[in-house]
Amino acid sequence: MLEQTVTIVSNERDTDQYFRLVVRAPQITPLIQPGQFAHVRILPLKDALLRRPFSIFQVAGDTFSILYKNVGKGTEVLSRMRAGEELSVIAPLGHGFTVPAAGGETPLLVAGGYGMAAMFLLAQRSPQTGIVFVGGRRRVDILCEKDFAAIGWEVRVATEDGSHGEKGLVTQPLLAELKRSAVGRKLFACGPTPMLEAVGKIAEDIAVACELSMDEHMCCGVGTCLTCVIKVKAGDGWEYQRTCTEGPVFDSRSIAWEVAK
Amino acid sequence: MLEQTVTIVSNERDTDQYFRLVVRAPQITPLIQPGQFAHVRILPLKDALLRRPFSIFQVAGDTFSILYKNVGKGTEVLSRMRAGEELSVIAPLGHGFTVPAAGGETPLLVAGGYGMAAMFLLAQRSPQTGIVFVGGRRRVDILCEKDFAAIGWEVRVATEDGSHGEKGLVTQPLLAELKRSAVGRKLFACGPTPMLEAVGKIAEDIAVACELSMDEHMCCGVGTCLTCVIKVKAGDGWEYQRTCTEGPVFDSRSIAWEVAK
Amino acid sequence: MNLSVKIGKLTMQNPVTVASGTFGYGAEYARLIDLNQLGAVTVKGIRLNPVPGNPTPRTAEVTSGMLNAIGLQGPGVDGFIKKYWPFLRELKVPTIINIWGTTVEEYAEVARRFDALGGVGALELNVSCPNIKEGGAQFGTDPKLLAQVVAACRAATTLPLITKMSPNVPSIAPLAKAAEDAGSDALAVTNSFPAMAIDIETRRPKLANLTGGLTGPAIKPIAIKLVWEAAKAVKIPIIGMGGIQNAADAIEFMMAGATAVAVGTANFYEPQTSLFIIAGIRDYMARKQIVDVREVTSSVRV
Amino acid sequence: MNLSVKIGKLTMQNPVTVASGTFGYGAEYARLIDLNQLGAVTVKGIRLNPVPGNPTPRTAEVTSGMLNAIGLQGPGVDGFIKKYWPFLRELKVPTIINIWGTTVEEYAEVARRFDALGGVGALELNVSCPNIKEGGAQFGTDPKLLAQVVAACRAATTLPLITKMSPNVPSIAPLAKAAEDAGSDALAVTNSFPAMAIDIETRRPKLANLTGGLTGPAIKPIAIKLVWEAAKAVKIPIIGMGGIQNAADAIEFMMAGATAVAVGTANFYEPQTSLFIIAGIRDYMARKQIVDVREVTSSVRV
Ligand SMILES: Cc1cc2nc3c(=O)[nH]c(=O)nc-3n(C[C@H](O)[C@H](O)[C@H](O)COP(=O)(O)OP(=O)(O)OC[C@H]3O[C@@H](n4cnc5c(N)ncnc54)[C@H](O)[C@@H]3O)c2cc1C
Ligand SMILES: Cc1cc2nc3c(=O)[nH]c(=O)nc-3n(C[C@H](O)[C@H](O)[C@H](O)COP(=O)(O)OP(=O)(O)OC[C@H]3O[C@@H](n4cnc5c(N)ncnc54)[C@H](O)[C@@H]3O)c2cc1C
Ligand SMILES: Cc1cc2nc3c(=O)[nH]c(=O)nc-3n(C[C@H](O)[C@H](O)[C@H](O)COP(=O)(O)O)c2cc1C
Ligand SMILES: Cc1cc2nc3c(=O)[nH]c(=O)nc-3n(C[C@H](O)[C@H](O)[C@H](O)COP(=O)(O)O)c2cc1C
Ligand code: FES
Ligand code: FES
Repeated sequence: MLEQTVTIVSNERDTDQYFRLVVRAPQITPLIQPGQFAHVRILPLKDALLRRPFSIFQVAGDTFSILYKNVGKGTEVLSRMRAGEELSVIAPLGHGFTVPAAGGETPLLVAGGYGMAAMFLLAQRSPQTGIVFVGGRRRVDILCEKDFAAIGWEVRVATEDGSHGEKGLVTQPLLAELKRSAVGRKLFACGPTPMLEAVGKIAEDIAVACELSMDEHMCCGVGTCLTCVIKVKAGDGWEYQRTCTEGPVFDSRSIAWEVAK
Repeated sequence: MLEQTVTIVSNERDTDQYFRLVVRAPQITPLIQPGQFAHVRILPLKDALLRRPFSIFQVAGDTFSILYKNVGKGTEVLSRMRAGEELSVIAPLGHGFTVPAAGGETPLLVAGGYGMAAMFLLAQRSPQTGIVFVGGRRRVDILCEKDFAAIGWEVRVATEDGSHGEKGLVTQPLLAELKRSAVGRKLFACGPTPMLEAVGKIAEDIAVACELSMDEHMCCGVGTCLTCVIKVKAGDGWEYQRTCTEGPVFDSRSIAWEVAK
Repeated sequence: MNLSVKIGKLTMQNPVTVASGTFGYGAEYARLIDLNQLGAVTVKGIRLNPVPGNPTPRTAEVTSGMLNAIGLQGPGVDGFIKKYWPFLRELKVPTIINIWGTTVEEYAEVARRFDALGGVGALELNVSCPNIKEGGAQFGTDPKLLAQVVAACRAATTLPLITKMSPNVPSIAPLAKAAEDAGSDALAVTNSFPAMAIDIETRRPKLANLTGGLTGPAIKPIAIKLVWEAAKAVKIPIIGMGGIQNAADAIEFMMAGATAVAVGTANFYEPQTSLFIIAGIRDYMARKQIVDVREVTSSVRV
Repeated sequence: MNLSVKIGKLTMQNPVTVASGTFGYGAEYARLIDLNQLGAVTVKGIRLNPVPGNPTPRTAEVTSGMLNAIGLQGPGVDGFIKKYWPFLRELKVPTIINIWGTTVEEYAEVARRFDALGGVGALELNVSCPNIKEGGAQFGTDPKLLAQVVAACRAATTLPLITKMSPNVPSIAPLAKAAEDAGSDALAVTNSFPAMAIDIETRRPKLANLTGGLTGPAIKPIAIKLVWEAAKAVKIPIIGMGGIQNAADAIEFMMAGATAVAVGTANFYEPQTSLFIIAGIRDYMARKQIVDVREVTSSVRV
């Protein structure tokens, strides 16, 4: 974990409201593990003080990138920044995914929307290829198909409006695949919380291992403020754990979904 | 008085920390009188809400300019703005100088620092040329010599460090000139308050007419907030009048310097 | 689509007015915006006699806000009626007159004078100006004194009475209740917050008065909470204010419990703010299929 | 150049600490800054037993600030001693432990436990948390209750006691005086301000707890005024806080009356803030030829 002022190498529109931002950060890149995130201070942002967390998408040489969706004040300003401008980042942060061991389980990745960003490094560093199931509302919400294909992964798409791939939720093709064969497979998921809960439920039902990357609002990003807590099973009950520190990736069985409501 | 979003035509360094900013404002330019000001909202300014007042320096076609010194938060951000970017202005504002009548008094202008900016239009629109006395701490604080020369005015310079013109305060050459001849002459001054008081005192001693443009902190710029008041003689005593509305230009005899302390 | 709201017997064509002291006496902004589009015009605080106000500097800019210690400069009742009333009287929208005094009797006397004037929309009792010692702030923090002021004004006029609350109390509920019980038709929540800024180069306070009132977007979350608490405590309508910059801010105040809102500091940097807000409220209602703006009031889901 | 200051018998090598609840238990930031350069480390509030805290969302961003309703999540005294104290004990700089309770007895018991622990720098009594009903806020607004809490802790420990004041009072002077008279060695001014934000799309409050505390640059001018008033009322030192972002802010608090300052919300967006401030205070002193930082305290010229 380092705090650094980094320079934007490029910041380009991917599809629709999604953008890819590349920054040069030679001291940070060697430290990055799949599933970790960067906490970004968007310096030209007016009146809004807090950093914004983004999964680290790709690492290339001394640069890393994020893939973000323009959803609000900060990402709007970010989307208008140009090469050469500066950001402050604290990275890499959080507890990431367990990279599958060589010859171990076959990874099945499940992603919704910008959740794809958190999965790429995991796919890239996994010794064996697997399948990535990706869902979204419309065609434009399906990101990175080419990136995954380029590293030899199979991509299965589901969209709610049926404009691309199977029509419906991403859990459908996932469930179908697991019914075919669950043995020796492990799930890794990142996306909206309802999707994560559905994936966790499937994993439990089918008794397959599963890691979930949780998306909670964050403030400090480093464990001091206790903003980002989720309910995690502990003893007979539950305790709050920090998404930014103990997470964002949790074993799906550890999450106390029942009391979380 | 209009509120408009205007586009920057140019914004260039003059000397040292002084900049000339030109904006296109076709509806505003025809309304401008010498000594009036523009109330500028520097849109990229962070956390700082208020507008900044600047004298209108020059008018050319459908553009007008200001000549400003980088002294703080707002002017710093302003100095980094570029052609094509936008500002919001409310202009023209305030009660300006009385333009001398043809064949009337000969204007003697007295300016300190960016006070020169408030004087140019008056010189340009005056039917007879006169002398402009300009003072500053150092050579770089002496602005617009060429602009006044170009319209046929004589410029007499005084600097406190003697690096340009006479060494000392601007009131010295002014007083010398008035001792030579005060008849048929009228003073117009803009600059730091102590200078204005000194000029007002000279005008009173020598019994010559004098208009002063006062520099007070402003908030609304249009007369609603009562921030910018100065003490003006009224009956046997004084009353507060608004620099942005009854001023910035006041008859020097009306100012209640004694009670102002 | 209905945008009109009632503050006591005063009908406003829409829920947006301006905050006292940030809009002069109306005429100053008439060249920049069409005043007749407002819900009401609220004027700078007036007491019986003329008031010179505080020495300068009277305002200072701070992060996302400003401090002011104008000291309630004003022309007094007669001066106001002579200089400003002829213009205001001709407007199609009502005028809310903000009044104050140093004694209960003075409040009542000012109320009586404006009652006699005729044509006034409502009176707003400023019992919470932080900037002058005798400026009524003590009336705003003590429920008994507050009740006295309100009751005295109530006896002096049939005009709608709006009591402008002080933010500077551990709990606003008892004061809100005291104002309601004493006959106030509405509350205005909130006035500025006592604050201070020091220039570290000169070591001088940035205001000649040493301290002043903080206003602007910085105070909005505190003001929202005060409106919410006041709305739970009383049945009379509330005019919400404190840092409103846009329609979203105005709607947030209404959801918290305000029936109408007032735009203050934002007028100084963007004189058109109140008109933008009226348009923005319409857009929001259209988008959310709300037909009556009164449905927005207190609609926060807790 | 002397930068050291005393808070009761606690010596700080420079006047800059961090605000409770914004710096975890120290260790979290140790990878980003050198903790040993601080004047002291102040930890998150601790009561006798573990506290789960409030449901999420617990924080929300607002203009130039944030709201929080963490609900004082914490490990309790034993948990703290086991998990965090071994790290803190090894630091070269003192630890200030922020404590709270729901009864006078609990405050005293927690104070006793930390007294017995040995090696603690000072105790800060949080009598002003706005985010939990029994969170001590009522102790912070009533001079009699405040005096009881302080006196009970005073009897329980010889450690320096810092009373953390509530901002939510018409006048801070009587409370400051009550804390001083009951044996507090210092005051911390100020805690967060009760506030609220509503999401107008969902109509839900932005915090699960409905309301929370406003902190950050937005509150600075109010905090400066509170420090100034408290400093006039008492002789004991004050730790000033509320929106400090840079050295100029810190110096402004000191001029208003603070002996030391604490950096809070700014840690979240710029973890190095406190170190930048220490460097900036040095620069200011050099530029102004001030040899002892204690000369800055209360140096405002009024
Ligand atoms: C571990 C983690 C990884 C993430 N990775 C990505 C990613 O790879 N790509 C991507 O596009 N987004 C990602 N997000 C979500 C991203 O942080 C938010 O979209 C972003 O903070 C929105 O900021 P804003 O200013 O545009 O929105 P606003 O709504 O204006 O933000 C207001 C506040 O809410 C917070 N906030 C709003 N939405 C979220 C959210 N979904 N999660 C957390 N905080 C939020 C902001 O940080 C800010 O404090 C991730 C979130 C987390 C927690
Ligand atoms: C009628 C009038 C005409 C002016 N004409 C010019 C001009 O032609 N050229 C020029 O360079 N300057 C002029 N000034 C001064 C100019 O307004 C200030 O230099 C400017 O406001 C500083 O803003 P800042 O954000 O850089 O400084 P900051 O110190 O960061 O500003 C903080 C606050 O103080 C106010 N402020 C600071 N200095 C002054 C000042 N001297 N007068 C009024 N308000 C101030 C700012 O407006 C702002 O609200 C004029 C002022 C007035 C009243
Ligand atoms: C410069 C200034 C002058 C004010 N004068 C008055 C006044 O005369 N009477 C009054 O009740 N409130 C006065 N106020 C308070 C405002 O009416 C309003 O309550 C406050 O500014 C909060 O709203 P805002 O944050 O939108 O500005 C004044 C505020 C400012 C900034
Ligand atoms: C997330 C958060 C948690 C806090 N927790 C505590 C706490 O446990 N005890 C306490 O006394 N103050 C707590 N505070 C208040 C701060 O210590 C400080 O008084 C306040 O934040 C004002 O300073 P700032 O504006 O610099 O943040 C907390 C503040 C924040 C933002
Ligand atoms: S975001 Fe602060 S603890 Fe996780
Ligand atoms: S600046 Fe507002 S009245 Fe002059």
